[in-house]
This record gives sequence, structure tokens and C-alpha cells, in this order.
Amino acid sequence: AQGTPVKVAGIHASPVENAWNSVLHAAMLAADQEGVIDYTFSEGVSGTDYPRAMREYAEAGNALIVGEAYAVEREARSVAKDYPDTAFLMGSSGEASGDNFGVYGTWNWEAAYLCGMLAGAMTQSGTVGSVGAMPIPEVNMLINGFGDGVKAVNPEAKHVVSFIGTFFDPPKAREAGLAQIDSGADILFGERIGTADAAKERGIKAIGSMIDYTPRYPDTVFANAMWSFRPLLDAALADVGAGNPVGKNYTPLSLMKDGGSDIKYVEGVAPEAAVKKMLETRAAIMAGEFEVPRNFEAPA
Amino acid sequence: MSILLDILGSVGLWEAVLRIATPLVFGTLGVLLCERAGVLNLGIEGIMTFGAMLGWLTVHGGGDLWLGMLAAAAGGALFGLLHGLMTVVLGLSQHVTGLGITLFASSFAYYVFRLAVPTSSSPPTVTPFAPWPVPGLSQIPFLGPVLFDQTPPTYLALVLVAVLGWVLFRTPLGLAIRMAGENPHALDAQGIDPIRLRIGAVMAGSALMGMGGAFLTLAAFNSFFPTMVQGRGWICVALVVFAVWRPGRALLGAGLFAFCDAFQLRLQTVVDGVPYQLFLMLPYVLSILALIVMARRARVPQALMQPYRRGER
Amino acid sequence: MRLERRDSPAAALTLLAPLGAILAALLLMGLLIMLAGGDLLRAYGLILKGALGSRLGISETLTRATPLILTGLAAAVAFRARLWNIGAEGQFYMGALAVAAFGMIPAVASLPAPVAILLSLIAGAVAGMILLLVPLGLRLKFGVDEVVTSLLLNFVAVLFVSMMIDGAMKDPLAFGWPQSVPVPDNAVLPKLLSRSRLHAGLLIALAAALVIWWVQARTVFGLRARAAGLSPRAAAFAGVSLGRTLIGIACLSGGLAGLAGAIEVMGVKGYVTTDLSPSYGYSGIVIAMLANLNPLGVIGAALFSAVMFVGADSMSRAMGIPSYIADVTVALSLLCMLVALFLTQYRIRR
Amino acid sequence: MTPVLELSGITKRFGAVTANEDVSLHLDQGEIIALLGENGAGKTTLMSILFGHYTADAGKVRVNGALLPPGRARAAIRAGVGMVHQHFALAPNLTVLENVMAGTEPLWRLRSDRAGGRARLLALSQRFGLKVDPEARVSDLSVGECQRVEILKALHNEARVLILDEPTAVLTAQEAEGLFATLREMASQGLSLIFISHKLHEVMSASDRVVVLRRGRVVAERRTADTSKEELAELMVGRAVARPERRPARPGAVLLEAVGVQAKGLKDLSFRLHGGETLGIIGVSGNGQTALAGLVSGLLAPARGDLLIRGQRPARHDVPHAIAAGIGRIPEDRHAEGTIGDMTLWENAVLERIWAPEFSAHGRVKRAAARAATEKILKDYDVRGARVDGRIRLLSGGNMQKLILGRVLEAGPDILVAAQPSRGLDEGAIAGVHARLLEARARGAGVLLISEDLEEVLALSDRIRAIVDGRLSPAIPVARADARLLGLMMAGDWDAAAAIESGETPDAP
Ligand SMILES: Nc1ncnc2c1ncn2[C@@H]1O[C@H](COP(=O)(O)OP(=O)(O)OP(=O)(O)O)[C@@H](O)[C@H]1O
Ligand SMILES: Nc1ncnc2c1ncn2[C@@H]1O[C@H](COP(=O)(O)OP(=O)(O)OP(=O)(O)O)[C@@H](O)[C@H]1O
Ligand SMILES: [Mg+2]
Ligand SMILES: [Mg+2]
Repeated sequence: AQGTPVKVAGIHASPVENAWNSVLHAAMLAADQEGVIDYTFSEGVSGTDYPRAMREYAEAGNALIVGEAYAVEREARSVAKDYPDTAFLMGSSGEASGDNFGVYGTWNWEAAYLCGMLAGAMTQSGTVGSVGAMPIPEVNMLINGFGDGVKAVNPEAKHVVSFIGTFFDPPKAREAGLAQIDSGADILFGERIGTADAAKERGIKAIGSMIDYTPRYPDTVFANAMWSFRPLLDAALADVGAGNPVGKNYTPLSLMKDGGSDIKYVEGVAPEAAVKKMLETRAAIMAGEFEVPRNFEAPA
Repeated sequence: MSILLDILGSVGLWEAVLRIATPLVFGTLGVLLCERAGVLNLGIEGIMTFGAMLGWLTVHGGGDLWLGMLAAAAGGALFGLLHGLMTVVLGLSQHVTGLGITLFASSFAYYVFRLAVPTSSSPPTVTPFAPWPVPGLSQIPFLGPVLFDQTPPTYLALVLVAVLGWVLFRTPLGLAIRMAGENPHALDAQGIDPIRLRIGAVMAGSALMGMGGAFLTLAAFNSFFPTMVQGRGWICVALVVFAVWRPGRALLGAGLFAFCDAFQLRLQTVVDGVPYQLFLMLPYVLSILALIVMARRARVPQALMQPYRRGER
Repeated sequence: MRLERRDSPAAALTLLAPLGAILAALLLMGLLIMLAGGDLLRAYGLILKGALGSRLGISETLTRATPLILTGLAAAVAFRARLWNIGAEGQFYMGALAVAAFGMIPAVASLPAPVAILLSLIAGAVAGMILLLVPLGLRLKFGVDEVVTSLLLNFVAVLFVSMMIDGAMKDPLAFGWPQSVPVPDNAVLPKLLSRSRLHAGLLIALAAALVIWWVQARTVFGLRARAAGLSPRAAAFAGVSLGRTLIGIACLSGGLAGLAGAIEVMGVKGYVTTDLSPSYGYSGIVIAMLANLNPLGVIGAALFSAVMFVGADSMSRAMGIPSYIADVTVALSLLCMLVALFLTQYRIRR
Repeated sequence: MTPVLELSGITKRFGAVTANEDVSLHLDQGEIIALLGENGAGKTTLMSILFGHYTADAGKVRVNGALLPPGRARAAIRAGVGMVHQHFALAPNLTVLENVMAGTEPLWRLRSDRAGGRARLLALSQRFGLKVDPEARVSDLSVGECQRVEILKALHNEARVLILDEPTAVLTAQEAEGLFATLREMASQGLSLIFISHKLHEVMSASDRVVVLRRGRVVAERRTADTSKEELAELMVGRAVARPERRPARPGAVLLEAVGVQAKGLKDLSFRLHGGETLGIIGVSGNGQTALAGLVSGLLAPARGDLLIRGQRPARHDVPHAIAAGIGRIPEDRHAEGTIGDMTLWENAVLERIWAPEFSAHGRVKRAAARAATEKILKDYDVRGARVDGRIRLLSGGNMQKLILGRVLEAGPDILVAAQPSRGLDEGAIAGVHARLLEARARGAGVLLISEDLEEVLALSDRIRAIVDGRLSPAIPVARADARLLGLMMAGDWDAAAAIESGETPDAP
């Protein structure tokens, strides 16, 4: 609603259905609709094509290019160097570089911790499970956050973890979830889409990550560790608009206290006491009185 | 050790085996039928993808689940026809055409999907096939839940194994198909047109591949995603060799493959440090070993990959 | 209606057929673009512009054509001798992995760049060779058909790469991502054009095509290889050692595919991941076929395929059409081209 | 009475080649016709049109007076026409029964009546004395058995007219005799037959009527009783052909000597070959002819014993060394061994000597020289019907053989191993091949002739040995050879031959 929309391009390595990408995609679509940005995107862009897509969008005059550098860290930075007038905001586990290459991470581990607190209180079998893509730091941090939350309320609980070895294979994530249920888990934390399907099939509860899975699995997913891209996008847009370098780490905006992440849960599923305790912890985090440990190591 | 035994003795594992195996069974039977008639169909990966998309789209658009399966079969048959026209009628190279069809069918499926579902952040779902316990049989301890508490397409796949076995080895049609794969000239000399027969077999085989794909979106999962076939088609090509071109053994091979996958997923939850890739390699390596063992017996369809052109020197 | 083989391909058709094929593919693609509500002529213009209309487009097209030339040659060489190498994809990955592994040797970092590059290329080629010698050995020793074995080894190879880059060769600085340690700086291929991805690998690929053409058309080895492929029994009668010839061919073919992987790592990516190749190995087979197994034709076919992909990819971005149209276009061109080539060799008679 | 089969005005062109031109012919019930003609005369084409494999450009086919729709094998089978192809049309991995039954039942039947099929097959095999095992896999059968399966296939389809395309080309003399007995039996049971052959004695002994085809046209038709071999030969080729005369031998030094050679298919084999003589090897097929040819050609290495060339053991027992040592080789199977169909004439002509300095240097092929050498062969050996750069597949059998002769003889070998050199060739071509072999002998080369054609061996050889079960019989001079003695030798009874050999001086070991 203020002046001409900024030209923004999104480059998604996965199809935009992939939960993580869909968060970006939804935020940018919304901004587009509000007239803040003019959004174009490519999806399913392989590692080989990714740098070309970056260059093309840069040459096409986009002011900001949003994407993910994870699989192309080196090349992405070298592209940014070649186009100093374009701002890049890339998902990355690394650091920002130069004036125009900013990075962000998916830090919804605090929310995962809160979800873990509910799960720890609810498990009957004493075993909970998590299905992840690959043991990379951000996934590890998330799953560890969940596990820590579980342990915080239920030190005896067992937390089993499996990785499906790829970022996007829902039927496989479902199989992994079923395997965990077979080994005793009665609550699943689905870092990957497909996990909740296993829970649904076996009639147990599940927790989602990044997006709100509850509408999709109403009786199964009772809590979600939400992540929002909008604060990051807005900050980067502000920097671009003001002519400030975007070569910095935007990740902290993912934190709960900045509104970048939060728990979203269904009332009346978890025991009241557990919810109360969780909300207390949430308030403490918001107030900066409690810090959820950040653990990037692969969960054992 | 006892952990391993626990896993091996669990119902869940064996139930998963059959479930994971189902799309492979469809696909393997499809490849088997094509190859028995003398046509290598490397289009399978793409045809499965297309079947997965079309089956899902049909149901999403309001069709019945079985209508979805049927649509996937029809879509597969259409690509089979294309493959048949190019490789059987024109006699073009079967590998190359197959790879071309895989590329075309899968990218076309993604394209159509994206047009049908323009920008969704979370893909629309359908209500998939639910497990249907066979009355009575599903009560049998252990075997019941493993074999008789599956989704209907899984039962269909099992029935198809028997049907294809019967057709190939007990009916005149099956004999003609096998002869088309062994020596099309001989078939022609007996008054049957090998070209039409081969095209028919490729279409039927491709229809099975399409159904295998649809299983992924209508039973194993409930929505379509690009790249979701994930190499399952190639595995079927290998399984056919492992199966020595016999439907019964194709079931066995698909089961073995699914077992490796299911076991690997379960093992991960209990032990650490064994690279899962080793398990995933196992079926491929076993297939190669199987090839070595049976190579001497030369049971490969002798006219596989050889185009038939009437009256050419 | 019958198909009849022409005694010799009609000269005019040989030129017209590929043009016709491209036209047909573009028309079919047009239908799909119209389905998406796009403007046809604009789309065609954008494809050309995207692939050839800018410095970026040209450099990207050539960058993409480079590995395709090499894998295309790998297939052409093997197919001509009737060695059905469907395993170029796996050989590509093994070549790439070998370069990364070679770079891990501490002494390599202190080598002068030309030496490091040369040795890395050799390492890649040898790895590709080894992977193809396995199915060939099985064929020579046990009579196992190599179509399926080489295809199967692709999956074994990619899983092996996945295992290595997740294990012994994992880059400790890659934030846990499964990727190999990067190749040392002195083994990186020089860029041909600044601010682009175009690298010296293109020259290597072009030189390889010339050399292979010469070997096939002019040398005793080329003649023997073709004889062995067309009729093993007659070749043996003429004194061609089948085993030796096929081993030579396998080394050449596997080596080229391995080289493609090595060059992609040394020129473009810098390290190995399991998505290094968008099916370069499989595409090579199609490209070899489009080129009628002629090594010089492979250059043209690879360029064509790269133009179509890069152009259509860029068009999809510019027009907001699903980006999958790029792959659709390439696939359609390939299928049309196959039919067109057929028509140059056959005529349809009533 | 309408003839069971009537072809009228059949014309068929392949591109520029006219394979059949206005061919008319009829066949009566119970009659055996021999279709005779040179290579490429159009015999197979004509029969393929009749059977619906090819569609004629003009002309009609009638069976029992009814018009046969063109291009439909099914219709021909329905009408009772059966065909035994020149190249067998059998599926090797299927059983005999499966091969016979394929296509005989309605395709969509839910269950194939195997028991019924087997019973019928066995009944037919009884009736015509064609013994086969229905459950045997075809790949395990001998050529003769395969042919029986082919005939049974046709009979199983209730063929009333049976066409056999060169049925004896791959059979031994005994098997051929048996086959003709069967054919006569079939004719006496009311079947009508057409068989194609180049072999005049078969035509004379087995047919009622002979139809001669030349360059696609019917040039003559005779009752067999009213003609002679000589007349037929002349009709076929269009001029009188005489096989070349053989001059007396002038044997020179021993060029090739086998001493107690054992190898795959050969047991304790010894012989000597002198310069300027032809040693003929006769025998029933399957007794080691192929192995013997392979041994001398360098394909098969002795497991024990020695093969000495001019008294020397070669450094390596392989093809290039054999050729370099002066051995010229005419292969038994020119399609599978002697040539590579999709390579050009010049490539086929030089491949086996590509390493020679004339044809290559430093691994580079001297293409101009190779072409020139081929051009010379085409001229000197009268190879017709193709260009130096054309695919050799397009040549007819006889012309292919001429090219092989040319490439072998141009290297000036002093040892020549000729395996079945005139198999499948017509009279004219045979005469040409024989002349070349005699020429080589006259120039002082030793010729090892391995042939199943007794007539040929008698015409060309100076001495004759029989090969039986991988062993060679004593040698007899051709002057002493008679049908009884040769028969004994091939049957493995060598006493008489041994007595003759020890009486002769030159080659007593
Ligand atoms: N499919 C074909 N395409 C082109 N030319 C052909 C084809 N079939 C036969 N011919 C040509 O037609 C002519 C007659 O061939 P055909 O096979 O009928 O001869 P034939 O009398 O059976 O000879 P042979 O004794 O060698 O078997 C030959 O010149 C041959 O090259
Ligand atoms: N002039 C010759 N005389 C006899 N044999 C020869 C001659 N030239 C080559 N050969 C044989 O031909 C075969 C192939 O020869 P060529 O030299 O082309 O291949 P190569 O790979 O170099 O073999 P080699 O290991 O013998 O050098 C070998 O067995 C070789 O011994
Ligand atoms: Mg013939
Ligand atoms: Mg040498």
C-alpha cells in the first residue's frame, strides 16, 4: 500500500508444497497480495540450475531474491558477488557475506520445546518419536528442542529419532512414522510431511512443524511448532528500501519473542496441568527469563 | 541381537513390507509383461509418476477411488501406446525411447499438476483407500494383520500376480506373448501379427505401471507431490531380472526389496552407526548376483530389444 | 502401409528432418503454453532470448552442454560397439567422487595447478572406467547382459556417494549437510568467462569429441570396435580379440562419463552432492542417439538439448508458467527428433 | 480339376530390384514341385508372397480356386498353406509343443488345451515318422530336429500345401535322404509340396515337376522324368556350365602338419598337407569339421599336440598369426562368420588383415589403400551388385563368397582352408569357386577342403580323409574312392582305407 511494490523473486529447491518452502511461499504470496512486493518464483530448482535461476532473476531486475543456499552455499555467494546491486536473502546454515548476501535459519526450536512439554506429559507408552529429513544442524536443533521439552516434564521418556535421507518423500516419512509406532512411540513429532499420516492411520497423536497441520489432520495433530517468514521478509524489505546492506544474519527474527515462531495447539487435548506449565515456560521465554538450549548435534 | 529379532518378529514390519511392495509389484508386473513380449520399457519411472498424478487428480476432481485407479491405468496405457508406436512400429531404440518417455511423462505430470493446483502451500488431499480387513482371515494371529489387513489395491496386486502367471503360462494369448519376446518371426509365421501383440502387451504393462503410481497417491499417501515416485520405477526394471521374468518371483523380489527398506527404517530407531545406504544397496546387489547365477541358463527373452520389421533383410 | 529402409539417407531430409522435429516440438510445447494461458509468440521469443540472447544465456547454455557432450560421447562410443552402457549416471558420480577423494590427499594441495588438474581429471576418468568394467567383466565372464547390470550400478553408485559424503568424505565445514569436502583450489578449472559459470571443461569436452571422432573413423581400434559390436562372431573370425576390444571401449566410455563428473565438480560445483547431476548420464544416451552415434554430432545434439532446456527454463520464469515446461520441452524435442531421424532412414510406402 | 494352388502374374519389386516378374505356376494335388534357380532368382520372395509375408505388387494367389487375400499369413494358414522357412522360425526358449501350438488356438481362450495339442502332435509325428519330444526345448535340438518341428508345425496347422525353402541346405546327406522319404510319404497321403533347392540330384530324385526361375521370371517348366541334370543346369544359369577340369597334382613340401592334436571336439588328430595338393575331408556333420576348420584357422588352440606350419610351431595360436603365417581361410558360414552385414565391402575385405602394413600404419587405417584393394577384388573376382562403400548385407550369397575368396587369395596364402566353400551357392557360382581353388593348388598352395558335398570333394581333392568323432581316417587317393569305400570311412570302418594308405608312398607317417 505504499508506493510501487518491490520486485521479489523466490527460488525454491523443492516444490512449494514442501512445508518449509510453503512458509516462504505463503508469506511472499501474502505480501504480493497486499501490494508490498511483486512476487515471481521458480520451484523444484535443482542444485545445478539454482545459480542460473539466481543470476536470471538478478538480471531481470529483482531487488530482492529469496531462496535457500543450503545445497549451494559456495555458488550462491559467488553469484551474489557478481550482482552487488541485488539483495539476496537465503536460507543457510552459514554466515552472511558481503553487503548483499543475507542469511536466515529456521529457528522454531523453542516452539518445538513447548510441543515436547505437552508430548512428554501425554505419552502413555513413555516413548515419543521424531521423523527428520537429514541430520543437518537446523533439523537437529528442532528435534533436540522437542526432545528436551519431553525430558523436561518426563525425564524417563524415550525419544526415538529417524531420518528418511531425503527432504521430500512423504510416503517414506509415513513409513518411518509407522516404524516408530511399531517400536512403541505413541506421539510423533513430524519434522517432515507424511509423519502425521502414520499417526492418523494408527489413531495416535502427532505434532507438526513449521506450518499448521491441524486443519489437515484435525483429530491427529494437536500442536504445531509454527514458524513464520513474514518478519524476516519485512526486515529485509525494510533494509532494501532504506538502502541498508542486507548482508547480515536475519535468523534472530525467527525467535519466539520476535514473533517468528510460536506454538499453536488445540485446546482440550493435552491435560490442563501440562498446558499450564507449558504456557508458563512460554511466557518465560518471551520475557527472556528462560533460554531453550540450542543443540546442533545429531540426536543420538 | 535380540533387538534385531524383535524387529523381525514384529507384525508392523511384515505389514509394512507388503504395503511398500505393492507399487513395486504393479510396476514389476508391468515391466515383466512388456519384456515378455520383447520390449524394454524404461518409460516406467515417468509412467508411474503420471499415473500417480492422474489417479490423484481424478479423485480430487470428485471421482471414485477406483475410477482414479482406472484413470491411472488408462493414462499409463496411453504412454504405452506411444512407446509401442515408437519402438514396435517404427523400431526405434527401446532404451532411448523409454528414457525419453520417462522424461516426458514425469515433467508433463508435474506441469499438469501445477496447472490444476496453481499455487497451494499445502497440497490438497483426498481420502485414500482404507485398509480393508478380510473377514475371518484377518483374525489369524500374525498372518492376519500382515496379509489380510491391507488396502484393496494391495489385494488387487496379489491377484494380478496370479492372473498374469496364469495368462502367460496357461493361455494361448500368453504363449503368443512369450513367442513375441522369443522370436517374433516365428509368431508371424504362425499367423499372429507380432506388432499388434507387442503393442497390446506394452499398453497393458504400462497400464499396470500407471496403477502402481496411483497406489502411491491413493493408498500409500493421500496427495500428489512432484518427484514422489523417487526411483521406484527403476527398481522394478531390476526386479524383473531378479524374478527371471516370472510373476511369482516378481512378488518375491518386490517383497525382498520392501523388506530391506522397512527393516532399515526400523533399525534406525534402535541402532546407530550402520549407514542406511548399505541396506538400500542390498536389493540392487542381490539383483546383480541373481543375474550372474541365471545368466548361464539364458532364460532372457531372446528377442528382447530387437525390433521386428516384416520382410527386412 | 509399410516401412522400407532407404538405401542411403536422402541428403535433403537429413537436413530438413531435425528442423521439422524442432518445429513439431515447439508446436506441441505451444499447446501446453496455451493451456497455461500464455502468449505463444512471446514464449518462443523468450526461449531464444533466454538461451542465446544474452551473455548469461549463452554462458549458461554452454555450461550445461559441457557434461552432456561428455556423457553423450560415453554413450556413443559404447553403443557403436554394442556395449549397452546405461550406467553413465553412476560413472558420472564415481568420477565426481574420485576427484573429491583425490583432493583429500594432503600432498595434492601443494601441486602446481596444471598438474593437480590433470591428475584430478585422470582420477575421475579412472573411477568411471572401473565402474563400467564391472558389468563388462560380468558379461565377458558370465554372459550377463550389461543393460541391466550397468543400470543397477547407477543406484549402487549414488548410494555409495551418499554414504561417503555422509561419512568418510563429509565436509566438516558444511554445517552437517551431506556433501563432500571441496576440491582444492589448485584443482579448480579456470573460468572461460568472468562473472559466469562457463569453465575450461567445455574445451576438454570439445577436444574429446574430436579425438573420439578420429579414433572411430580412422583408426584400427575404431574399426575393430565397430566390428566387435556388429558381429562378435565374425569379428573373432577376423582375429579381433573381443575381450580386449570391449575392455578398450569400456575404458573409453566409462572414462568419458567419469570425466564428465570430474569436470562438473572441478568446473561448476566444487564439491559432490547426490544432486550433482540432473540425469546427465541418462540424457547422454538420448543425445548419443540424436547424434546417430556420431561423435561430432554429439556436440550439436548436446548444444541443442542445452538450448532447449536453458531457454524454456528461462521462459517459464519470465512468463510465470510452471517451470516444469523446460523438461517437457526437452523431452518433446527428443521424441520428435527420434521420429525425424527415423524418417531419414526409412520411407513409408503403401 | 482345379489345381490346389495357383499363382498368376506375380510381380514384386524391392526398390530397383525386381525379385519376381509375372510369375505364374500351379500345383496339383499329391504333386511335388521343385523350384529351382540361382541365388537371388526370387524363389524365397515368391514363396513369401504366397504365404502372406510379402505383398505382391501385382498378381493373384488362389488356393483350391479361392482367392487368397494378400499380405495375411493367417489367411494362408487357414487356407491350408504351410511353410518351412529357409531360416527356421522357432522360439529357442520355448518347448517343441509350445512352438507348434502358438497361434493355433483362439487367443482369448482362458485355458490352452495342451493335452489335446500334445496328442495331435504325437499322432502326426507317428503318421509321418517325424520323431520329436514335445517337451524338449528347441534350443537343445539339432538342426535336423528343428526342421522336423517346422514340418510338424505346418502339419499341425492342417496344411494341405507345404512349401519348403531349401530344406536340405543344413542337413547331412543321410538326413536329407530321410527328409525326402518323408516328403514322398506325405505326397502319397494327398499333400501337395513345393520345395526349393539348388542341388540338381535332389531335384532329379525327389520331384515330379521342376519349375526354373531366372532373374525373377519362370524360364522353364519340365516334367522331371523328361529332363536331365545338364539341361536343368543350363536352364538355371542361362548358359551351359561346366565344372572346371582338375589337372594332376604336383605335391611339394609339407606345409601344414598336425601331430596328435587334442582340442575341443578333436581327439588325437594327425595329418599332413603338402603344397600343390588338395586334401579333402569328408564326414557326417557334427563329427568335428567345424573344430578342424577352427583349429587351422587360428580360432581354436590345441590343448595338446602341435600344429606345425612349415615345420614350425607358431609363436601364438591365434588368427593374426595364422594369417601372417600364410593361411587363407574360407569360413563355413559366410553370414555369421565370414562377413559383417552392416559394414561396408571394403571394411569386410580388409578387416582380417588390417594390421598389415598395406592397410594401416601406427594404428591408423589407410583407407585409400583399403578401398583400392577392394576395388581390385570386385573387378578380378567379378563381384556384382554392390559398391565398395555399400553394406555387404546387400550382396547375394554367391557374390559374398566371391568377395571372401578375393580377400583370402589376394594375400597369396600357401595354405588354404576351405570349409563348405560352395554351400548354398548356385551352379554358376560353384563353378567359379572351384576354379579358384584349383588355381590356388596349381600355384603350389596346399588346400584343405572340408565339405559335406561328396561330389565336390571328389571333384577337387587329390587325397581324401574322413573325420569321425574328432579323429581323422587314413587318407586314400581320389582315384581309389568309390561310394562303398567312402561310406565305410564315414561310418568309422577304416581297415580298407588303412590298407590303401599303407600301400601308397607319399604320405605314410
Ligand atoms: N526384403 C528385401 N529387401 C530388398 N531386396 C530383397 C528383399 N528380399 C529379397 N530381395 C532381393 O530380391 C531378389 C530375390 O531374392 P530371394 O531371396 O527371393 O532369392 P532366392 O531365389 O531365394 O535366393 P537364394 O537361393 O539365395 O535363397 C534378390 O536380388 C534379393 O536381393
Ligand atoms: N604383422 C603381424 N603378423 C602377425 N601377427 C600380427 C601382426 N601384427 C599384429 N599381429 C597380431 O594381431 C593382434 C593385434 O595386433 P595389434 O598390434 O593391432 O594390437 P595390439 O593391441 O598392439 O597387440 P600386441 O599386444 O600384439 O602389440 C595381436 O595378436 C598381434 O600379435
Ligand atoms: Mg532363398
Ligand atoms: Mg601391436
